[in-house]
Amino acid sequence: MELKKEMLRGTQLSESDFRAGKVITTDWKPELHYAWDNGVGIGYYLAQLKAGKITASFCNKCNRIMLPPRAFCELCFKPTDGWVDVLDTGTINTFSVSLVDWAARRIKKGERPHTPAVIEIDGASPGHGMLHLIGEIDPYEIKIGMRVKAVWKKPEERTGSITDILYFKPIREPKASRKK
Amino acid sequence: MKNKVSIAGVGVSGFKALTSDLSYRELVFDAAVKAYLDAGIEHHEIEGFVTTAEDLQEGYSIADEYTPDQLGAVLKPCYTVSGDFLHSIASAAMMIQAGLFDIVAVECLSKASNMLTLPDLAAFAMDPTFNRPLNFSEHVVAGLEMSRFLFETGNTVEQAACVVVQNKANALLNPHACFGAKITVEDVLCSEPVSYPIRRLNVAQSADGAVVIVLASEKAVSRLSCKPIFIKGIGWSTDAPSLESREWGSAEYGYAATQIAYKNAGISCPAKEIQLAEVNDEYGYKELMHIESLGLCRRGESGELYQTGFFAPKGQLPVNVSGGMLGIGNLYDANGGALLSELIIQLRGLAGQRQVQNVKTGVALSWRGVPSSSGVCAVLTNEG
Amino acid sequence: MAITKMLQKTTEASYFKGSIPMEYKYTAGVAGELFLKALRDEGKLLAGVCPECGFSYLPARMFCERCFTGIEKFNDAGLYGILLAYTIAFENFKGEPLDEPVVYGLINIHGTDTTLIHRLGGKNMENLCIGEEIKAILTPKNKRQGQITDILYFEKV
Amino acid sequence: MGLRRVAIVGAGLTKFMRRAQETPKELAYEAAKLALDSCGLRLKDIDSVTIGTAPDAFDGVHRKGEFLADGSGGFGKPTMRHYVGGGTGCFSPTHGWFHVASGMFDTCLVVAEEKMSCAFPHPAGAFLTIFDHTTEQPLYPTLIWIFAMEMNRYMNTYGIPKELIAKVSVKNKGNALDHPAAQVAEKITVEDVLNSEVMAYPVNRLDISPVSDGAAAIVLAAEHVAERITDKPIWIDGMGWNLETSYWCTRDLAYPDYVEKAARMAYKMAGITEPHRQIDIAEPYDPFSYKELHHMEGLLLCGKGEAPQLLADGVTERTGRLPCCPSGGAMGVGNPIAATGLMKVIEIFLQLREEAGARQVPGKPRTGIAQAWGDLMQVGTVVVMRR
Repeated sequence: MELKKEMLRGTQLSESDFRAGKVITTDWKPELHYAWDNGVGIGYYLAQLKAGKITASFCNKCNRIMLPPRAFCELCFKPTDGWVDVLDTGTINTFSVSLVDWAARRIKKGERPHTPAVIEIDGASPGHGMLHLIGEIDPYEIKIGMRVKAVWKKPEERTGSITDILYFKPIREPKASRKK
Repeated sequence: MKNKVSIAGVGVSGFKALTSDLSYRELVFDAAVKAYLDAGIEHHEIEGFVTTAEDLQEGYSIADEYTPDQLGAVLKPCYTVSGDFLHSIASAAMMIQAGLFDIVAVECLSKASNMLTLPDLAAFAMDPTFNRPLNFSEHVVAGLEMSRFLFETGNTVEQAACVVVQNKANALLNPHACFGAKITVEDVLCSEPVSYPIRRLNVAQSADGAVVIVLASEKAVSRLSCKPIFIKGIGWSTDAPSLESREWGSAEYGYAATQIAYKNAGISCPAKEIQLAEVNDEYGYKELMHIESLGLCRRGESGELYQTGFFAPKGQLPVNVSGGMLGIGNLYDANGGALLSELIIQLRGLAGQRQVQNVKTGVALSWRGVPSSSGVCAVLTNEG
Repeated sequence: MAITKMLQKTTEASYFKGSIPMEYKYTAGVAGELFLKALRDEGKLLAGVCPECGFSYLPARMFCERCFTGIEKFNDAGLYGILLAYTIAFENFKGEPLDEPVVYGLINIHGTDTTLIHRLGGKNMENLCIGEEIKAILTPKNKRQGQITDILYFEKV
Repeated sequence: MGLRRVAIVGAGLTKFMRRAQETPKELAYEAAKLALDSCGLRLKDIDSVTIGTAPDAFDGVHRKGEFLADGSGGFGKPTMRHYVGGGTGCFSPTHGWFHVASGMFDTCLVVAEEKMSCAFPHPAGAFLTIFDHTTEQPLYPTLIWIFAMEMNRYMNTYGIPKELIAKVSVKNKGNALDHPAAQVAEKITVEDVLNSEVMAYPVNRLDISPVSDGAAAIVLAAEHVAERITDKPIWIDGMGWNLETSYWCTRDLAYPDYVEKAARMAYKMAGITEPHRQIDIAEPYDPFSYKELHHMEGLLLCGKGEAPQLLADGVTERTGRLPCCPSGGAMGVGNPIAATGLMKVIEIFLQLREEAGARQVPGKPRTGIAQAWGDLMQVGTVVVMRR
């Protein structure tokens, strides 16, 4: 049996009728609030961020240095073997220049576009990166492979959050000195 | 059931009112490591994974994203059932019966302590047009149901209070339970009113914990070192989800789920063939309702039998020796995990002080809490 | 525990707070719209009867959940019914104590097969009995908003 | 595989719309009812129900599976909800298959629904909370970011120009002109896509599927039952699904390894050894334009980085050697998440039965696949179907 247009149901409402209240609607704003236990791995990560350090965990079976740090290695399925401070520099794996915010609102005229990036952190295993923002550069100058360094909040303003790093800014350094 | 499915391993982490020292990932990892050890397998031997989650309970828009790592399920076939843990068990069992996999791990988690607005969340499960504008709580729905159930069956408020007393006492002997207490029927009946006839002590308090269970096919279990428990039958059902068209005087979902499970298990006279039951008792009266759904007594007789000690740990048919949700805590969709793990421990004869003697067949009946009308019934046996 | 770096001091345990910041606007649906409009404009409670099995739904529905037949006929079920159960709530839906307890009833409108949860109020509230005849009291016509709260409460007849 | 073979015997859809008057329950009912009608069954003929639906944060009801149960035909029946984020729709037939292949039930009604418009003012807000609550949400990420970054990585790794990717939108929105449920069917050009406003570089507005309300449903039956219902059963011969780590920043964003693993699982079950030769028609998931190409590669329909050229050469047009998204896909028909995946399954079902009308691909296709993707760039779900 072919599905023909006249067989398919569904009543499309016009946006203007809807917004003008011509259709009966009921509003609700749920209060959905949480306090998630950080536990061991993320708890240590945040405490170290507050101290101005990016800390990873390592597994002596697969030899990965993992970011964010974790209490167990998800691949070897065993406890991780220790913490290791990594650098606050890294390489842009990928990025975007976003003209909309999280609620799909367009940014205002003259406002700087959001510039999120996946940054592979120096000292962590290859590919172990984090989501953060890029700053101190024209958004349209950002390139994949660009070297960046964290810009931190002042120590007294840090709260133990990923936002203790304000953003990452480009650095210029000779390629040879790149730390693996 | 065709293609016998067995339980090869079980791991429990918790249950506690708070688990502030562990993230949700770490809590599940602990249960998983224990379960895999119990089954005598390594994580990479597991072919499929089923997790149990509801987004807003966990605090994510897509809770499924955050399930694989702590089970060793990275880059493996893994999916979520948004149901009770026993729904997940049923789903996993079907995969094994169909011959798709031989070893499957099934997970559930409660971090209820991390959800700061649980009453709001329950309200958010109700119909937005016809229920929510009246601002009633989940306890109002339970209060109406309890009131109707008692009216139709002749069971009493005192009998429902006996359930609370017994389950909290049972929990004192269960190292996994944290709401054990020595209280009296008067304590229950004099506790603060919540939604008449429901009082504070009638309501299970929330708790945290994780359960991981390893299921195996007949073929796989024969090469594992564990002593398997067999799933004899499993059934699930949903009554009308809306508050307007469901049955209020009995747990219809329980009857329907039980019928399927008993049919699969070949059980025709449950009170004679079953030696132990674990049922959802988020409210004291729910245990009576569920006992009747399971056919462990005639409709309307559960309360009186309860008072005679029939369902006590040393009675003829012990129910909720674990302490149930009233004693262990309300683990939400992980409740089925608490019920099932108790059955497994009892059927293995490893329940220590609270061990029920000569248990061969046990049954669990879970329910998804207000305002749901879904339940799952699982029949387990230790006879191969 | 299956990990080797357990926290050792209560002061090491920490949490991170967050919210899911969503808002919603729900349509009442095809049948819900008819029901709420009849309530608002005509002061009627509309039931929908399944043409196949005869089950009568109130509030009216677009389909019968029992036999999956579309419902197109709706009838005025009147404002009277019986009380199947009641409860006295001491907390609101947020779990906060109420200044005055609110009584909710499980109500079967005559001629229908369903149960409506609504508030009970008005006279003779002290001697409520299951099985009693009750009646819907509506908000004044000019104040109705096309919501289920256009029924103010149910009271004893 | 399986105690018995399982066939799809009926299918139904609602229209896909930006804003439906119907409640989520009513949408589910309309699709499920049409699916039953299409194969002449009644609800009493159905033994079990499985519901596929993505975030509760869209429809705005906690425990959405419970809420949808009556509209999905679940009253008094064994009813369960399965969930793998955006990948749900193409996992739905698999979950239904468990019910029937296990011997537990002879029939299963599979229903997928999404009503994104309940979220107001905009459902995009729900995507903030798909990110890690502690390590990512404080940065206020959005869904478009992650797509844009993945697309950027994909283009950069293989040197793919944006024009080649934009053609996916042109093809799919064009294909959708013949689809009865279509929400955003249009005849457009590559220039239209490139000139549409930039949302998040390199993603333009016309690279994105719309916000949609809609539902889809199929009926599954065991072999001995299917043969009584229809003389054109479409068999579910292979299925695969695979979930990656939730640490998404650790992944290779240029290639969907999880889709490949899901595909290999499905191909193995269906006895497919050379997918690019043995598969006649495909519905890869296309919530964003580049995703269709990304997924073609993950499905092993071509080599890594080669999909854009196949598209440019017309291979994936309806008249091409390997038609991809002949329905019009999420880009053209619309994207009520879980319902989209099942819509794709239904498209393959209709194509294999030669009932796709104006959309029918030539050459009597015998083997087709549908694929969806979801969670945090993380899960692949694949179904192989044969006539």
